[in-house]
Amino acid sequence: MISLSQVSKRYPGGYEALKDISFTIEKGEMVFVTGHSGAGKSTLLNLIVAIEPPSSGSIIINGQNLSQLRPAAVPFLRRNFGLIFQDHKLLFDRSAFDNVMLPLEITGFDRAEAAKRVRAALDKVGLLEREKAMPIALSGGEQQRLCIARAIVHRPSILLADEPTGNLDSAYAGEILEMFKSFNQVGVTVVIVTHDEQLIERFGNRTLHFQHGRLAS
Amino acid sequence: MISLSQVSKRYPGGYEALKDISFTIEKGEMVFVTGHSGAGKSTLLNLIVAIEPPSSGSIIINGQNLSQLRPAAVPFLRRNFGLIFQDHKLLFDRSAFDNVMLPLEITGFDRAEAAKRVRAALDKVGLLEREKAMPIALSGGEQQRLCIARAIVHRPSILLADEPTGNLDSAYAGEILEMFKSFNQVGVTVVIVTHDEQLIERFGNRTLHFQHGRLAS
Amino acid sequence: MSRHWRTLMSTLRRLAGTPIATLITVSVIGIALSLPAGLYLLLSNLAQVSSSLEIQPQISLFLKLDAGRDAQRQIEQKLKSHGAIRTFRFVSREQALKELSASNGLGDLAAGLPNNPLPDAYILTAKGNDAALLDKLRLEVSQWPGVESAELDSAWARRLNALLELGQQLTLMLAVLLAFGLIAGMGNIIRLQILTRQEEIEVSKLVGATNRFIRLPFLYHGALQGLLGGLAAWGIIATSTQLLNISVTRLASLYGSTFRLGGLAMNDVAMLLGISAFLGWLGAYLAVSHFLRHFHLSHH
Amino acid sequence: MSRHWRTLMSTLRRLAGTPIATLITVSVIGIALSLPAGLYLLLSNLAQVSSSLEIQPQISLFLKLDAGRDAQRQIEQKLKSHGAIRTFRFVSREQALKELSASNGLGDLAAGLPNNPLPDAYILTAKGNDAALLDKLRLEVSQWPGVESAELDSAWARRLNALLELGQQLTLMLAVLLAFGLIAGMGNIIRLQILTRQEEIEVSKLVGATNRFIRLPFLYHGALQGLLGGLAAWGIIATSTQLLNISVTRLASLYGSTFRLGGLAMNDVAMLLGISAFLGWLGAYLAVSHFLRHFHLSHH
Ligand SMILES: Nc1ncnc2c1ncn2[C@@H]1O[C@H](COP(=O)(O)OP(=O)(O)OP(=O)(O)O)[C@@H](O)[C@H]1O
Ligand SMILES: Nc1ncnc2c1ncn2[C@@H]1O[C@H](COP(=O)(O)OP(=O)(O)OP(=O)(O)O)[C@@H](O)[C@H]1O
Ligand SMILES: [Mg+2]
Ligand SMILES: [Mg+2]
Repeated sequence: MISLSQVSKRYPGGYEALKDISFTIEKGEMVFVTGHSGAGKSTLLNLIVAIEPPSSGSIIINGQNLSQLRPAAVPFLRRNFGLIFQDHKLLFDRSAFDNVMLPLEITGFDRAEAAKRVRAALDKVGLLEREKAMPIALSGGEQQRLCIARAIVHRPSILLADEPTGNLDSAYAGEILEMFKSFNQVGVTVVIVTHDEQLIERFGNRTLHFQHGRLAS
Repeated sequence: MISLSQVSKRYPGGYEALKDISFTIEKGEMVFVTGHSGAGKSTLLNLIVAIEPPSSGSIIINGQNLSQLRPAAVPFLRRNFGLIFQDHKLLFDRSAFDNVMLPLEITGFDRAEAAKRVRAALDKVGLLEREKAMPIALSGGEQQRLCIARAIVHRPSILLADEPTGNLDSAYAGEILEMFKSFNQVGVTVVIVTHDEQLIERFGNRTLHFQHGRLAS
Repeated sequence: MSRHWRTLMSTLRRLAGTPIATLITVSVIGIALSLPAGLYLLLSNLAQVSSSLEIQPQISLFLKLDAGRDAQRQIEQKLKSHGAIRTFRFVSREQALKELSASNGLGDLAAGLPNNPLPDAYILTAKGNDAALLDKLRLEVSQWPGVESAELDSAWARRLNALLELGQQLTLMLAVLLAFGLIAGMGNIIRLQILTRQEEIEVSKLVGATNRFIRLPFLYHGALQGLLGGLAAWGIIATSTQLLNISVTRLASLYGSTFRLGGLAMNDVAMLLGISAFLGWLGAYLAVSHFLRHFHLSHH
Repeated sequence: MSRHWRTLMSTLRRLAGTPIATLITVSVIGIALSLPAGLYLLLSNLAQVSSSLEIQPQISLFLKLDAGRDAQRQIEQKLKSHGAIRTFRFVSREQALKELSASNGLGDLAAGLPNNPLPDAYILTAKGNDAALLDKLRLEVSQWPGVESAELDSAWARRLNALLELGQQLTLMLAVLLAFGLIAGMGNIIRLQILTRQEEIEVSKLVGATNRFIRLPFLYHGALQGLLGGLAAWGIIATSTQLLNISVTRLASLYGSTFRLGGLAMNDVAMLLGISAFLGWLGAYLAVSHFLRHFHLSHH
């Protein structure tokens, strides 16, 4: 499903954020990624969703080798993913509802059906009564939850979450992770970047631990 | 130093984010603020730095009643604060160095002296070698640390931090909080919003706990 | 289809949501458009005026003072049947004296003269404008019996040509300047509008939007903005024509004419609106495509 | 002071960092500026031409055919000492015949005439343009001994006036349109530039920047942009003048004149640059102030 072999990433400045990374995440697996600040966790996710190209090595997603992908095919690759960003990346000029609608809009989804799905996603993260609110009127944690709703609304086959609970109290963090687990149980591949050791211990899934760009075993 | 009496905040939509809040933080105190997502923690900080006006009640900072402050005096009030925002608020079109320089620039600080201070602040958060990097080239945790450097560079008398360690692993989080404590020991008033119960236990300072806009005792 | 409809609606809402900014942008585009369109209108009005004037070089054919009725009738016959002559007009000696005194502000010259010194004359225009041909014609007719001399008023023709050339050059210069200014200005406005919506583009790309999808709202925005600018230009031109007509009719009446400036015809208006919408669309297309080519998700 | 210097430098760097965008913006401003400035130049050239022409109404004073040398000398004496007459010019009957035939393309009329039918004449211009006054003067001189008649060529004057009025109206219309377009366009460009730097304003306010501080870089940006636009306008006008002069000198030579269009004088250029920099500054000031008044940190 997600397979990296001997992947390195050197940024234009010369800094090598990832060094010789190889691993495979099977379809339907749930994996944690940890590591200190600057270890290369977000870089890894950027490579997987083709935001950045690797400097060397090959990345295979759902059997497609990213380096052989035409630029025009990249959008369709991305529609397989549900992405939760470390910095939310919400649009501040449209309502919570419209933010969550975006991934359905770009695929030309039927409008009425889409609205139902958006409300279901907002309900899952506890923001149904805030659907008309603009993101600026949401608290930090609410914004993070909105970002989660947007990532799951189009029922992606792979969920990539970068610090999804960084701004959430432990009660909410637990709830959100339970939700991810339930997705995983219906076949979604889930990759969660976090520095919350407690959560990892509690769920006990496979963990990829990064240290200065290398995968520690 | 910071004194609120019977403060309420109702947002334009009609939602009451803070209800009848009264407390005083003395000069040189260090206080934690906790509460669930949406409890009103960030709203509280916004009121203190005059980003939002309260709907009722009075706020007194360093002996100045905010409701009696002329608009032209607000910038000078803000220079007393060091602010760490939940969403960083870095400027992506200038280097890490220039981001940290900003608070000194607006006061017309001597250039050479300012550069020294900026480097000292960057060193404190472990980003001295990244001074020329643009924020986009920094990891989430590095951005958070850059925001901390910007908040302390002008040696404010009050430090207000909104989830300063949300994106940091526990080792870094501990370091940053030790740093805040050392500021506090030289007389700086420190207010830290966090949902990390472990940290609060470890430091054992006074804690203001919010629940649905009310101060729980 | 429904996506197009929704995009159109949301673009309209976006324009209506910032009415002052929209008004300013639209009037800037309108002014920029109204200059070349107004120039075109003015030129087509001028062309109408000048086609009603004799702008062709003329040959003046002077008869001998003692040429009789017979000689004159023969000459007229020859003129009628001559293949190279387009029109001719007889000017009697009495008429010539009257025209002379009228056109020179010399008062009633005729009354003060003992006897009329001017000869009878024919004023000819030729088929074609070629200088060599005209000179050949002049020589030929000057040798007909009863003809004293034939003159080609080529000085006047050369002056008119030089003047027209100057006018054309000025027009061309203005048109080039304005066309460049218009395209650059529209592109610039849309470029800046894209910059203010950069995040929208970024997030859309992240969730899997194609370039087509991202481009659509900007194309609608550009085309709509252009169309509104075209409407503004129409309004500006219509108003200006009304205002100018006050002076023009006064001027025309001094020449005993009822001429007045014509407005834009309906198909001209359709063309103006079409061109302005297209220019807006094109500016948007160029600006978005340039942006998308140079925009990378990782480094802004 | 050092803050101003640094702001200037960073503004220059910002402009140089996006060379194509800067070039486009500057040329748009330059084109917009060059139109009124070019119009001004054209008008001042026209004024120079027309002041070298007799645009004042003239009175033609025809002497009796039998008026002797004495009568003529007396009339000349009276003209010299008359308080209401600005200039006068003697046209002998021979000269008049020559001018007539030349100006009408009638060939050497004089040679073909048995004897000259035209009288001697004086051409007068009066002090002042008032129609009633002119008519009074005409009546007075027509009654002097030796004078056959005096004619006022008022038709020509009225036509010229109507034409000039039309030109002025057109000019005014253009100037108003362009001035509005220029200010709105500059304000619009700066408004959009502010929107792209909204975060910078927000963060600056959060760390305690005053409005003065926030405004400064935008003012420099606007003024610098305006100045560059002014330089572009200067270039456009200089080039156009060069190009137009090719036709103009040809036209002038047909009239036996060595006239050519003058360029902008140094103080005109200084004025142009000053005005353009000021307009840029003003547009920036208005746009930033409007933005700051309506910008709240809490709701974007
Ligand atoms: N565009 C870039 N150009 C240069 N260096 C970069 C760029 N992006 C990231 N880096 C550097 O690469 C390293 C890894 O970054 P990354 O964002 O992957 O860290 P991370 O593991 O996600 O850390 P965090 O937990 O703080 O988010 C960091 O040192 C960062 O400064
Ligand atoms: N501008 C606004 N308009 C309307 N409602 C708002 C606005 N800002 C915040 N709120 C609401 O007020 C409540 C308190 O928000 P606040 O940002 O203070 O929460 P918080 O305690 O900081 O939460 P978190 O830990 O998630 O950051 C939330 O329910 C939020 O949706
Ligand atoms: Mg990261
Ligand atoms: Mg908050």
